[in-house]
Amino acid sequence: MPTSFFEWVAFFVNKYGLFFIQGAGTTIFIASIGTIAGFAIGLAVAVVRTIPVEENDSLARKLFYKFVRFIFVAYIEIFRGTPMIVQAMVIYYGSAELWGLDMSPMVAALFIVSINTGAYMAEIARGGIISIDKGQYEAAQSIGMTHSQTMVNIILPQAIRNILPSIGNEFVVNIKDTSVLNVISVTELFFMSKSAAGTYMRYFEVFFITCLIYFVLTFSVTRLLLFVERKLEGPDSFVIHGSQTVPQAVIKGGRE
Amino acid sequence: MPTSFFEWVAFFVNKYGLFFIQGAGTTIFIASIGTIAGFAIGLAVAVVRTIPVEENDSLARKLFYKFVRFIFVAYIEIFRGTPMIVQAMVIYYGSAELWGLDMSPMVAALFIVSINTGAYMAEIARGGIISIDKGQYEAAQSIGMTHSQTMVNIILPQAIRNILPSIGNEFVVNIKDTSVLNVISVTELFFMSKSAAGTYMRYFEVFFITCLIYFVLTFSVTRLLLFVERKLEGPDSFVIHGSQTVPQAVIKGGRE
Amino acid sequence: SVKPLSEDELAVGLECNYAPFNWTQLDDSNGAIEIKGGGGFCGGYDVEIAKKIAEGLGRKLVIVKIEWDGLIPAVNAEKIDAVIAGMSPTEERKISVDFSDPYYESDLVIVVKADSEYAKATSIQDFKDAKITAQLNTFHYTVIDQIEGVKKQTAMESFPAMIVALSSEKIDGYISERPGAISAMASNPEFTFVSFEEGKGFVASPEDVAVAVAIKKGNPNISAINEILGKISKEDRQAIMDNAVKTQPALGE
Amino acid sequence: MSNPVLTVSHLKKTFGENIVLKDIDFFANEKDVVSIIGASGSGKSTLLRCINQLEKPTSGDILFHDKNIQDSGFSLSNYRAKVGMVFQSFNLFNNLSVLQNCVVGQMKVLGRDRKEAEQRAMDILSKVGMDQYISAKPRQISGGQKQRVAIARALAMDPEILLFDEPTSALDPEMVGEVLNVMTSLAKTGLTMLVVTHEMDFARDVSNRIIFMDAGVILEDSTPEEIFNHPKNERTRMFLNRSIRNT
Amino acid sequence: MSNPVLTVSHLKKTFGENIVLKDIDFFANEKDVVSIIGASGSGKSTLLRCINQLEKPTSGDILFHDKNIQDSGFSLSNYRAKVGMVFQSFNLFNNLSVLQNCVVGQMKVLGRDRKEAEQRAMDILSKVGMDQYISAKPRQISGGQKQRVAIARALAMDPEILLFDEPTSALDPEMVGEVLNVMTSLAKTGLTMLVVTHEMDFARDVSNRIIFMDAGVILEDSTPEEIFNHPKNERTRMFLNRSIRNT
Ligand SMILES: Nc1ncnc2c1ncn2[C@@H]1O[C@H](COP(=O)(O)OP(=O)(O)OP(=O)(O)O)[C@@H](O)[C@H]1O
Ligand SMILES: Nc1ncnc2c1ncn2[C@@H]1O[C@H](COP(=O)(O)OP(=O)(O)OP(=O)(O)O)[C@@H](O)[C@H]1O
Ligand SMILES: [Mg+2]
Ligand SMILES: [Mg+2]
Repeated sequence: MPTSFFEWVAFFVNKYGLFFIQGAGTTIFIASIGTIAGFAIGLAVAVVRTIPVEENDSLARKLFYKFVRFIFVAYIEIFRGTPMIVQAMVIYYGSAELWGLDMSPMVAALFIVSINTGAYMAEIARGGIISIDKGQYEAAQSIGMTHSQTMVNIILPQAIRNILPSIGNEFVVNIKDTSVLNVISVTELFFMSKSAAGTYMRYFEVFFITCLIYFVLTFSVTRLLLFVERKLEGPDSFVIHGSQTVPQAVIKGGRE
Repeated sequence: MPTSFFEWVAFFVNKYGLFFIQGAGTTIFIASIGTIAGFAIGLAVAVVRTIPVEENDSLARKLFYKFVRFIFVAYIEIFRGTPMIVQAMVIYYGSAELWGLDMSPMVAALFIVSINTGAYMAEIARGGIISIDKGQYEAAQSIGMTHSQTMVNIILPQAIRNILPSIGNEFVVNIKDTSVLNVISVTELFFMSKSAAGTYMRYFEVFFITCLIYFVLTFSVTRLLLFVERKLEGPDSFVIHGSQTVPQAVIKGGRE
Repeated sequence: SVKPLSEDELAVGLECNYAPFNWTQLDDSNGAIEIKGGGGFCGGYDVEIAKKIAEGLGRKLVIVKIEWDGLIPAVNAEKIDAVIAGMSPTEERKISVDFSDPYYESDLVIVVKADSEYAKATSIQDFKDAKITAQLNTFHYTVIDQIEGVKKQTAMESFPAMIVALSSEKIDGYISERPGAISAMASNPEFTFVSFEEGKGFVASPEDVAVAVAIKKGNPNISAINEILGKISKEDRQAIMDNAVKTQPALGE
Repeated sequence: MSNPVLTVSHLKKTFGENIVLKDIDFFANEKDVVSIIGASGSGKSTLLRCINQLEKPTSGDILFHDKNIQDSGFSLSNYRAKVGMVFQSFNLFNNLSVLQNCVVGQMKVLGRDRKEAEQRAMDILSKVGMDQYISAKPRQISGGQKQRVAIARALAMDPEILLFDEPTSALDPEMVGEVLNVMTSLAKTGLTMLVVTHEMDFARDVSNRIIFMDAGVILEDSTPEEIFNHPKNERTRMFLNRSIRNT
Repeated sequence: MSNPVLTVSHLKKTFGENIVLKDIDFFANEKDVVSIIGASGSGKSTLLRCINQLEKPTSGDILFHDKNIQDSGFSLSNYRAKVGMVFQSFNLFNNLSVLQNCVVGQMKVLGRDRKEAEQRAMDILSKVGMDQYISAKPRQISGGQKQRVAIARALAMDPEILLFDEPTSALDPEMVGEVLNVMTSLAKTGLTMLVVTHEMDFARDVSNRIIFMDAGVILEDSTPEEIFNHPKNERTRMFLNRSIRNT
């Protein structure tokens, strides 16, 4: 049996290495799909929630929007406000017990993580939208764009850049939150570690490995998002087209 | 013994009501302190990280800032990148085992939640800062404000409003994340529920109550933050002072 | 280097949610002890044993409520003196902590729904094709392999989780020790459990079915604890367990 | 040609208790070029914003070809596509290049295909001298360049009416000349224009009507000759006197 | 009074490969009022931004009272407190009221106490006719009102030099007159001013020197009479001709 910390680490890597990698695979799969789907849900919810209701809209329309907004607020509050472990159990076991629905754990997991992330993303996206100068919205309206056209073409592209750091947070949280899914028997990284740790009652060594894997996962994700952030900021220079003073010139402009 | 779902619920409320409230108290206490302290840490980190390094700064100064930024990035990546349960165990048990530090569980809990939240908040705050028009920063610089004066007086007041929805997310997450602190023997709401559930082997009924409490907590927090958001947006009207055309008039202006 | 634990107190760590070994209740009835830092009183078989050990060592018993995964780190960090939490002294665990002699031995049963076909089973082999699981990090999970052709499910975090899985019929049964099964039945009348005669049940090494006190490696109190445990006869133990099963909150009132 | 393109009647706009527009009545016929002049804060921008429904009027009606634009059946999107607006603060789309700024509305709102839209955008951008900068982002161009792109963006939509809020404020005098030429030639094509301006020369030489606003009311609405030579109102006289002294 | 307050030598600024300022040399003496004129995009704003170090020059020196402001020992904060700037896009602090916009710098940078700072701010705000609006937020005031607040904010710092980027572009002619009066009287108190402007009358009547910029270079730097009557350069002549024709 190993005696020192690092001997233990080596021991676990040897014995459980494959499982760790398998678990990490599941984790990153669920987290990625969940974050992307949640992001889409969040944007959609935020876009709908920001539809302006005008005074001269018909009563039916007003009531309809009121209702839709209420539904969305309820969705956000309920899915943010309750622990994911409970959501997982209610959706997975509850649906089986009540309607005899036989979801596979993985499908349930993807569904739960997406819908849960969506609730957080909806608020993040709202923050992003209110951070954009009102003039941008007005200018788009003034050329006749509808609310959704304005959002998709003008507001969201700018908002997304501002909220990327928060989206990174969500992704990282998802990588770690998948751990509660073992309650519906999804076997991801944290569950693997717990099995290994619990069997030998060596928490620090196993979690050292787990943390390293988590860290590598989240770090890569962060760097990736930082890269996206730079991309969204756009290039530093532009090309001057067919300048008349300097014919054929391809001059670049830059920014600080 | 109760037989139906709601009888069970009533039974648990009667029997464990006080403990649920006690647990909820601990939860909201840790989450509040943790969020506020984490918010302060996050703002501070983001402010320092955005200090511009000028080309004509001395080499020592440049290196120093490079170093500080590295430290902060490492802090963010490590504390976001590893599970809080592991952080809790390492900080509480590890510090006792290695340096004989005898923290009380509550002190450790507050420390861990704050420092962990700080890592997320740092990114959220960064998103808030980049969402503010560069002209605001330049205008403050142009009247001679230092970086920190600019941040404190001009940029952050505007950024904070934009990131309030994300801060709400963090608060809500903290309310739920305190549950991992059971591992260092902090008895909060979730652990209380587990005891009740484990003692009677009833899961759904107990967690139904827990969810309700969580929901009430997070819902109140959300509403509170929404109120703050409205406050930060400022009043809709302003007072016209000593108008010459309408002497003594106190006229209000509004906005859409 | 660690600040020595108080010589007057015996700090014992457990979860207080694993009836009938340990549970949480509201008052000190039936000999329950107040949990350190508030949160109710902890009673159960483990607590009765802990009381006897504390008494024998001449110390005051302090109950510290800690999540399962924190128990061993806590004893190693000397935040507590001992773990008395229905923990089995497996070979693997012995690498990290020392265990006392066992203070209880039980047999393994399978909890099923009362109206299921498996309720009439007599041998573990009758569970062919059944979806069976057990708690994570217990030997219960490993013995499932002894059933031929079983559909072994992923291990689960906690007993309540398994109970939910069982009542929604995502699983057909889960492995438990007899006392736990009694508790589960008490509050879930639609459940029953199947026990097995000699030779038809699970084969398990004695240390797996036993539970023992865990203490930090090299702790000299081990012999004193063993001596105290040795004085509790098999009959006494059964009496204490019977009492615990009877007085646990799920059966109370 | 008998009915006005745009009719504003009894328009009132208050922010809180601050009455910014008091009781505005006016109309614009086809091919009208109406200059709106008046002191800073007199409500000129607010009036344009009300016409384009970016502010909801507190009361009063706005008719476009005799249809009330505030009726619930009225399609604001179609209306706005026909009523262009150049903002005092430009409000270029920050995420789009100069060319895309002028293309996106044509494609999304008018349904033009990319090629057609880019062709039209290029035409107009070269008219305002910005064809070299088509790939620049708004933050990379100067104030005057932004203003020209803002004008081009509005023109690219081929609107029926154009609302200009100080379209030449950031331009150098040379450029002012060119932009005014563009506007004058637009006027000839039948475009109706409402132009908030501080350029008294433009008001006098290009527009066929001038509206003088003061503190939320229209004090005069008349031909340039009339206003410059025989202002009815004392306040108008004062304003013009000082304006002419300074210009 | 022998040495210039501000000296710019061999200043060059490129964005990527786009050379915006080529080789700028000029100085400003105490009490100088220098107008900077030139076409849109010629680099006027960029020059002011370099002087205030909001853009780092690619090369070249800027001396303030003979001290190089780009030296590592030089305190930019002190320098900027002495060099006021009015931006083309105003950049009022959106989170502060009109009064606070003019107070915050005085308190934080100059260390004045609130009472003194508010007194000073009120003085200046009433000079530009904005004393009624002190509790309004920037989003609640009109373009011209914003511009006046921006000017007041800069003046409240009691700077030695003021850099104005089109300080009257959003003002009505009446207001232009008043703001120019304020500036003229400031000039008399010994304030040095660099004013980017499209108001040829201001350039001619108020300033004692005019700099004409074109495509990143200074084509002329001379007295108003000289430039308006005997422009050395063909380009200058063209620009002024067209300007005067249009104004
Ligand atoms: N951040 C930037 N990135 C790239 N190019 C820029 C940037 N800022 C300015 N430029 C370019 O530099 C040139 C000069 O800009 P500047 O703002 O100095 O012009 P200006 O003389 O102030 O014009 P205007 O009178 O229109 O305000 C412009 O062609 C512009 O495209
Ligand atoms: N959103 C708002 N909230 C409160 N008051 C406002 C708002 N917008 C405008 N006002 C007030 O309404 C008045 C008229 O503003 P408006 O922008 O229409 O003036 P303007 O005639 O365009 O002036 P300028 O020539 O300076 O642009 C101003 O006094 C302003 O303070
Ligand atoms: Mg205006
Ligand atoms: Mg400029």
